Amino acid sequence: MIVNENCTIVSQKEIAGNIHELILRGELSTEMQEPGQFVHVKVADGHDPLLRRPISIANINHEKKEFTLIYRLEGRGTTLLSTKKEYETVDILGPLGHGFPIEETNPGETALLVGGGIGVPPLYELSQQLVARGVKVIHILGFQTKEVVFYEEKFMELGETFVTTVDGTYGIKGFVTDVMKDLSFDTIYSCGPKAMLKALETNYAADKKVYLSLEERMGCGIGACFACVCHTADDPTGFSYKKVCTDGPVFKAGEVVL
Amino acid sequence: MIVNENCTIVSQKEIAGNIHELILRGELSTEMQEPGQFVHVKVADGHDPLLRRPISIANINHEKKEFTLIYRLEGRGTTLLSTKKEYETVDILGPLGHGFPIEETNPGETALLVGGGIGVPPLYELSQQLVARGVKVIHILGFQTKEVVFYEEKFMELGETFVTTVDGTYGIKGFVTDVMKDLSFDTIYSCGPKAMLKALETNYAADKKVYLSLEERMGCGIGACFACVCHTADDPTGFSYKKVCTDGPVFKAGEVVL
Amino acid sequence: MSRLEIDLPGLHLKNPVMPASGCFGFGREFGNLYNLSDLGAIMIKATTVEPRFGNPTPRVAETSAGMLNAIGLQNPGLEKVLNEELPWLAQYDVPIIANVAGSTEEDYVEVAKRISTAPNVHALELNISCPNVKTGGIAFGTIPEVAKSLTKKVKEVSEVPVYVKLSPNVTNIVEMAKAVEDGGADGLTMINTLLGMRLDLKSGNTILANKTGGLSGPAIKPVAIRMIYEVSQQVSIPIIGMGGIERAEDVIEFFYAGASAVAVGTANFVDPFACPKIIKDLPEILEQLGFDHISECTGRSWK
Amino acid sequence: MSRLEIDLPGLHLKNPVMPASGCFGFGREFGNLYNLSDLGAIMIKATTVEPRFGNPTPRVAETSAGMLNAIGLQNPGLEKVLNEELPWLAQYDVPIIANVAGSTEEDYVEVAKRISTAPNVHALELNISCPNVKTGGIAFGTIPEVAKSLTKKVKEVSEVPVYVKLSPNVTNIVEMAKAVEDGGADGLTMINTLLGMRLDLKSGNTILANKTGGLSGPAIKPVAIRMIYEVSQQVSIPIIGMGGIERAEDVIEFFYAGASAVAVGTANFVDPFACPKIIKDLPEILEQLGFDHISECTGRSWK
Ligand SMILES: Cc1cc2nc3c(=O)[nH]c(=O)nc-3n(C[C@H](O)[C@H](O)[C@H](O)COP(=O)(O)OP(=O)(O)OC[C@H]3O[C@@H](n4cnc5c(N)ncnc54)[C@H](O)[C@@H]3O)c2cc1C
Ligand SMILES: Cc1cc2nc3c(=O)[nH]c(=O)nc-3n(C[C@H](O)[C@H](O)[C@H](O)COP(=O)(O)OP(=O)(O)OC[C@H]3O[C@@H](n4cnc5c(N)ncnc54)[C@H](O)[C@@H]3O)c2cc1C
Ligand SMILES: Cc1cc2nc3c(=O)[nH]c(=O)nc-3n(C[C@H](O)[C@H](O)[C@H](O)COP(=O)(O)O)c2cc1C
Ligand SMILES: Cc1cc2nc3c(=O)[nH]c(=O)nc-3n(C[C@H](O)[C@H](O)[C@H](O)COP(=O)(O)O)c2cc1C
Ligand code: FES
Ligand code: FES
Repeated sequence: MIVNENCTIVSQKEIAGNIHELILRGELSTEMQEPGQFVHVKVADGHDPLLRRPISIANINHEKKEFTLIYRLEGRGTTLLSTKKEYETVDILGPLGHGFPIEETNPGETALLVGGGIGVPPLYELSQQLVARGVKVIHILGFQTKEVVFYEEKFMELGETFVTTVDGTYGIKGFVTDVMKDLSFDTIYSCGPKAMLKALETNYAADKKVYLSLEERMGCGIGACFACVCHTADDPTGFSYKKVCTDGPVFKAGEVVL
Repeated sequence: MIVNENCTIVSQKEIAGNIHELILRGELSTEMQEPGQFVHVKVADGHDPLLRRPISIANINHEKKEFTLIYRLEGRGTTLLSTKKEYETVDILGPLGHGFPIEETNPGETALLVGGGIGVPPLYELSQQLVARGVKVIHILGFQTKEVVFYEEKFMELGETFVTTVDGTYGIKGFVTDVMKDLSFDTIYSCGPKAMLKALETNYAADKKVYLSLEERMGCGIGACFACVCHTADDPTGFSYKKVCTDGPVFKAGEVVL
Repeated sequence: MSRLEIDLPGLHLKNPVMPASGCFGFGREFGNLYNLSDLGAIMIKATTVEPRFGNPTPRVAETSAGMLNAIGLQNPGLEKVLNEELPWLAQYDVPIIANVAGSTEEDYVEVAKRISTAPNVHALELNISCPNVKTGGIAFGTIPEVAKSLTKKVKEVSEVPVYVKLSPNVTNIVEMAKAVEDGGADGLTMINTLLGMRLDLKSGNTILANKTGGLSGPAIKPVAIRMIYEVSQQVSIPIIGMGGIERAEDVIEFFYAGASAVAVGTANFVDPFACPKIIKDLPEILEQLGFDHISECTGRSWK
Repeated sequence: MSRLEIDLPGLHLKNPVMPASGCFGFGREFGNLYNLSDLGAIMIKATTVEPRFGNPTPRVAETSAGMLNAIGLQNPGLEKVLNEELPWLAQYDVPIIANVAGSTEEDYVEVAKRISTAPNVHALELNISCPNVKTGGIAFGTIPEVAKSLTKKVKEVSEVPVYVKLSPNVTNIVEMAKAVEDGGADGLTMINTLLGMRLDLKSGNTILANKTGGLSGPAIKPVAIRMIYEVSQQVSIPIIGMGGIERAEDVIEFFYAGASAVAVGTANFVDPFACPKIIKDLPEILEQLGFDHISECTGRSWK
């Protein structure tokens, strides 16, 4: 169920260059199940800014009724959000959308989790749920540069973890796709820049089950405004469509036109 | 000189029903001289609300570089301002306008200070400056009801003080003008609702020097937009005008059309 | 009778608050959040004869106190709306106002004729003001003669009263309003969005793939109030007002300007519970302001 | 040459940023705050033949991310502007653009003829778009033929280039722009304010004594950008853009849309140092975006 709640800030800190980790407490955490779902955040009361901001759920702690958002300071919305402090509240609508299907990887199989930049956060909750299911996980986390790398150790605790940076200042120099060639796995789950998702689809969708989390500018976040639609792959110029906010943000590669 | 500065909140508290006292520290306090001047307050960064809010200077503490604003929660602007806490800053433009001429009362003479509701605050700085000059002050402070009475003791420390409430729940029941009949004084300084100012002008301007502080909706607060003009009394339908923000807010009774 | 009950041509409303067309889909998403029978009415998304995918994405962009949209009238087409969406909505005790769009007069007439026969469609809203489609749409909304003729044709075939939705992107809104009144409109809905644009600092391109989009939200409220104020004094048909409504206080302001009911658009995205909250708050505000019934507020600014 | 220097008809600008007419008086107040010679130019308050008191107060009202004003062209009249205001401004090294207003063609012609002879007036801005005066003003700004004829007449008498200030309250802004270009305008300035209104919840009355007012500020920026985008592709005279500019980034957006210089209005009230701040920030933003000169930004969205 979708709930609207003022959640309390448990902690907020900068964990990498301009990347903030925000832990919130709220009853709506009890509704969060699928990894890869997102929440819609009203960063300030009133009209500035007016619209909510979609942010993925990076971690769910049902015991403490807490959940984690990890976001990059992009524009006014995320910058304002970053100024909020412990004990203040944040207006959250969620959980929204459909996440990654963990049931598509069987216990004992290997899942490859490929994250690019600010697409990394939802993979953390996903990885935990896969591990809990008995799935072996391998992570490839791609960043621009050393300064913006985050959560490497946390992912390492869950499984093998490769970090790449575009400029080679940390980990392996290059793109996530460069690392993949030498690995064996059964499924791919990915979130990140569209170019990365397209490369995964082109190279792997034929043989593997590949699940991709998309981004699109949103109005409502709940399926009512038709802002976030994409064409389905079987009818790429026709009338059939999927909504990123409710049918996604996670789609099977080949389901929609990237 | 008019300065724009982010002033630091020294303290903020509710001193009567929906009436807040806000003490700010800033270099621009060194520019504050005349009692009855005001500052223009940007209560929040960004566009909500967009315009500044004019608030009178209620007290100046040159030693500590502090000044006091006393304001009533009216709409969005003042309500937002009231949520700001110690150590936060407030964007202040000021000091603005021309205040009460203390030199119009000679040492040894008696000044009557008549305040109505949220017109009371600037009289506090005025009273202190008059007393420092050796002027005897009498205060008549009119409020709607007991709940919103403030600063009575502070005024009592400076001179005789009458408090009236419209509903009689505190002090003398009635209007400030009812009290005035029995008092003798040389000058009147007043700030409050237009009806009160008009009554003072009608009844006393012929015999006494009467100074009135006006309110008008403002754009710029510095004399550039022509939002706050009023007709001069000698040309009530013509082209001559005064600007409340720069020529006022204090005018001699009979100078402008109320 | 409740403080909020209102009768308008074709519409008996429990309260004068309804979601605006295009901001509520066909109700399914909000149906998961609250009981749609609590609403005064529902203005469903624009329906065209054929299904439409609409414009490429990005389709929305934020602006100061507003947003731009260029959805482009995406909808599943008349058949599906008649066979799936309206029957689904029939489970609720709420009148439907069907937003009718098209590229030609014939399109409008066909949609109007058929959709007006649906049992829960109690009125039509002729969308002659959509800024986001290249043909039709806005042309019908900016030339009085064209608007009048279209209204007439639709009136001839419609089984239910016809409201015409006016575009604010005109020099003379009163002239447009009078033209559609002459054409036989039973009511007006106003305003649709203002035509706007945003550019991306880095690329220099428009943020919306469609380049221009319709500006909605609190930013446009003063324009809406002004237009309703002007029009309501010059026509004798009722107005359903919209443009930036978020709170019960805004509803009163629209009534004062001359509206007889209101629609809430963009606010549904900011707070999906906006409509029921407004409906809940209205009686108390009316009480405070001393009104026995909300209809007393209509036109108070000029009466 | 500096990154910001711009030449426009009649104007050699150190930088393309100037305060908008009516938002800066005749400069005296801001002259106390900073050196007016730092500005690209100054658009002084509308001048009419006779002095005008303007409308009754309240004359301003706040709206979401904007404000309404109904000043009503208050000004000391042509004589005083010529004999007191312009000579005072002559102490600064800054070109003046004189905003010319009136109720009849003759009024405009008279003001234009005389004010264009002042040595520091380098261009006129024909204000055919003021929404706050009952006669003249807006009529000149909404009928293409009327606007064209006025432009022609003013061009005949003016000693300096003539810019025409367009009203956004029209169905077809391109048509208006082309009409004044045909009339001989040397440039356009756009946009003036959108016509709007606010009502008081308690009294039900309009907040502005004049009832309607002009909407300015960030709220109208998307409308301004859209109109400049449309017009700049259809005329060959330069555009000075305005409407909601607050920051250097906004200036770039206006240039991308098609402007060759910009004016800052409402932002001067929010931050009296807005213009010098923008001028200071521009070079760095141009650097970041990779432009050698700001003129490279003009029309980038459609070029
Ligand atoms: C399903 C989903 C999940 C996301 N999860 C995360 C996350 O976990 N961490 C994170 O840092 N970012 C995430 N994003 C991107 C995030 O929504 C944007 O960075 C954010 O909205 C920017 O807001 P702003 O006000 O700071 O930037 P501005 O550029 O000022 O925003 C202006 C407008 O554009 C929209 N916008 C800008 N960038 C994006 C974008 N990439 N996607 C969608 N809308 C955008 C904003 O929502 C706003 O309406 C996610 C986006 C989606 C769609
Ligand atoms: C010279 C001067 C001195 C003032 N001194 C004080 C003071 O010391 N203490 C105090 O409590 N109030 C004072 N006021 C009134 C104060 O400015 C308003 O109460 C305040 O602006 C309301 O803002 P808001 O956002 O809370 O209300 P809203 O009603 O939401 O404001 C909407 C708009 O109307 C304007 N506005 C509303 N009421 C007034 C008003 N009475 N005068 C001018 N503009 C108004 C606001 O500035 C804003 O632009 C003074 C006004 C003036 C002109
Ligand atoms: C995303 C979106 C889609 C819209 N779609 C339609 C539509 O299909 N038909 C229509 O008549 N109006 C449509 N509108 C306009 C709204 O119904 C309404 O007139 C406008 O948004 C002003 O109201 P608001 O400020 O409350 O949003 C749409 C508006 C938005 C924001
Ligand atoms: C208080 C005020 C007074 C104005 N007076 C004039 C005027 O005298 N002449 C004119 O052409 N425009 C006038 N304008 C319009 C501005 O010059 C400008 O076109 C408009 O405000 C949009 O810019 P902005 O959003 O930056 O304010 C005025 C605007 C305001 C807010
Ligand atoms: S964001 Fe509104 S439908 Fe997806
Ligand atoms: S508020 Fe602008 S002139 Fe007084």
